[in-house]
Amino acid sequence: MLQHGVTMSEDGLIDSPAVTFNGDDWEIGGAATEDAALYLELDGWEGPLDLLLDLARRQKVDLRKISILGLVDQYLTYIEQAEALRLELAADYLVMAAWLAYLKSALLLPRDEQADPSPEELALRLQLRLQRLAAMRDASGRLLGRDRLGRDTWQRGAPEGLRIDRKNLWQCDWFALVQAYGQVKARTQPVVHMVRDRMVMTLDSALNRVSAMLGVNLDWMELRDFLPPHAEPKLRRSALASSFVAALELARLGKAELSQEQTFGPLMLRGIKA
Amino acid sequence: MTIRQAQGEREMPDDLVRAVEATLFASETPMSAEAISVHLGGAAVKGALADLAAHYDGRGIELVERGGRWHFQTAPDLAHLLRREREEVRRLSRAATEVLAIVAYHEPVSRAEIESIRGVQTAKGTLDVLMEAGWVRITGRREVPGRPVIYATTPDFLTHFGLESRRDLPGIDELRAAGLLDPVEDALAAAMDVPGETDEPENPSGALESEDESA
Amino acid sequence: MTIRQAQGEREMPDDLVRAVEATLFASETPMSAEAISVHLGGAAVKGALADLAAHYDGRGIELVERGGRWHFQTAPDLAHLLRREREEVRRLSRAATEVLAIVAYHEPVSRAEIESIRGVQTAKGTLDVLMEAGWVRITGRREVPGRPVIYATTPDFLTHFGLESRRDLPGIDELRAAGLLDPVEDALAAAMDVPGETDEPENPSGALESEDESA
Repeated sequence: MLQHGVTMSEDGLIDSPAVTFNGDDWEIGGAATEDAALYLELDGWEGPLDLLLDLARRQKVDLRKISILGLVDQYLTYIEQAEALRLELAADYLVMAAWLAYLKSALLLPRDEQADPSPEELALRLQLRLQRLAAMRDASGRLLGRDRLGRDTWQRGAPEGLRIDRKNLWQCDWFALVQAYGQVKARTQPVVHMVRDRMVMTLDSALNRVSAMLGVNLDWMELRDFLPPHAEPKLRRSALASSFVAALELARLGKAELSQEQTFGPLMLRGIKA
Repeated sequence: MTIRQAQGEREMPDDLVRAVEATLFASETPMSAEAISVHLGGAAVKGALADLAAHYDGRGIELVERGGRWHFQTAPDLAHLLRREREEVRRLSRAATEVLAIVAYHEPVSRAEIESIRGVQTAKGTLDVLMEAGWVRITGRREVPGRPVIYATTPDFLTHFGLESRRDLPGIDELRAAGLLDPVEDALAAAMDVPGETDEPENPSGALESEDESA
Repeated sequence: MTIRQAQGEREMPDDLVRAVEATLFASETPMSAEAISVHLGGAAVKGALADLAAHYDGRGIELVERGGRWHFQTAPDLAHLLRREREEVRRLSRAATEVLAIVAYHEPVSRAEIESIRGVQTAKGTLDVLMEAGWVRITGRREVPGRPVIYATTPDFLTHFGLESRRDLPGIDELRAAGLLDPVEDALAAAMDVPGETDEPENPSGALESEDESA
């Protein structure tokens, strides 16, 4: 019954990661790797170790003095009964049964020097695991038996609760206030639009200047020569525009002639004797 | 019913008092003496309630009767512990400062009037902030169609800004003398040595209203 | 039946004690001394907590510390009076109870370690139930191949089960002394008096490796 094809820890207990089953001669309820299959409880036991622990406790001796052989027999008997009743056994119960059968035979046979680990060590390992499971089972019982909040003790039924409200402490000073008002007023004053210091030559002054210069010189002159010679560029642009308009005006009045030989070429201007 | 006597000098409550104490503590609602009694299997609880009320008198918790029903509550003088306020210092935004200034100079003033003076729409939240700060309050309604709410400053406003009265606010002439009435564009241009272009305030049509500053 | 002490002899709590009492009384959750201190503007509260715990000892309400956090609760011996309508505790399956105990006594512990103790696979849902209850949380990963997640209990676990700290876990000292919290491999090595082979925890193929080690 020994199954070497089965991956399992040396004490036959299922370790994580999940045991994989190669043997297909075992009837397993559902897929072997499903938790559900491993959870199939056998009359309320959670897995073979749990069943073993229960059987061990029926021996009513300290787990440290448990008879492993006796335990193995009880377990195997139990499994046989279950099979006789055609109960569908979860795979891990069968794995355990196989392993225990092996352990039993090893323990009964004359000591084989080669066996490593020895059957005694395997038995001890099983015993240690049972002790640990038993310890946790007892501990969980004692834990659940404590005075539990909501079952044995209660917190206040209707606590007022503590709340921390954030409160803003606004800051602003006198200067910021006054300055803000000044800016509002300044921004929204009905705008008397003062054009400050704009470098311009008015049409009137250009008319005066151009007609005065035409009176002195009767030769063709380029319009640019009528501009103030040392003016800033901004003023020059303004003067050029004003002088051009002045030249057109003087030509309209018959006081000047205009000549331009090519597009964008120099605009020539000459006075006409009245 | 066993009476636990004092270990040492402490007054030790008897089991009934303890039971009443625990029952009221755990209850989600105030309980009448009758209800407590029923809960405790018919015991007479009035004496225990009186004992407990006396015991808790002066502690951080007290046992009170309201309309015939008893409950524990935090002592009223410690109620401030239940709702603590954490203060955070925050600077007033530029918009809020402007609105505050307008209220101060023109009060009482409606929101529409504030907006026309600022030349910018004023978010409701801005006035809320000023009211939260305790500097502005609603003083009534203007008797015009729509009866708009009108705002004014509070005594806290004067205190915070160190003013005896609103008359202490500098007048328009003083503002001008201080250069505070120079158009922002000019001030900016002067500062940056860039002629001309600056960002106009959002509302180009706002400039008109400032004439009616009759306040 | 009533013990009415003379008013003059009553111990009267000072303001700090009253404030701590009121704060814990009003709080919806257990509070650490630090949290109480912060709430009360930085006062040193340890002394007040000790005073209060002593004052309430033996009353129907008690002040307890659980995992460093304090709360008031009804005295456990009054459970039978209060239980009636209020069973608020969720029922744990046997598997969940066992897993919880293993986490509590062995923490931090991986799922594989839990399973090796129980000898069965642990359904994912079992740990989820414990985490949803707020009693177990993931604390990190073990720095071994696969970096498995490791689990530990929470302060709420201590609060729920009435434990001041994990040291109060029932029987933990005895279990530790008996080596029952040590891995099987360690115990095996100790029992067989074979030093040095304790480094391979739960290795399914351990028998093979021990041969290799001689190489």
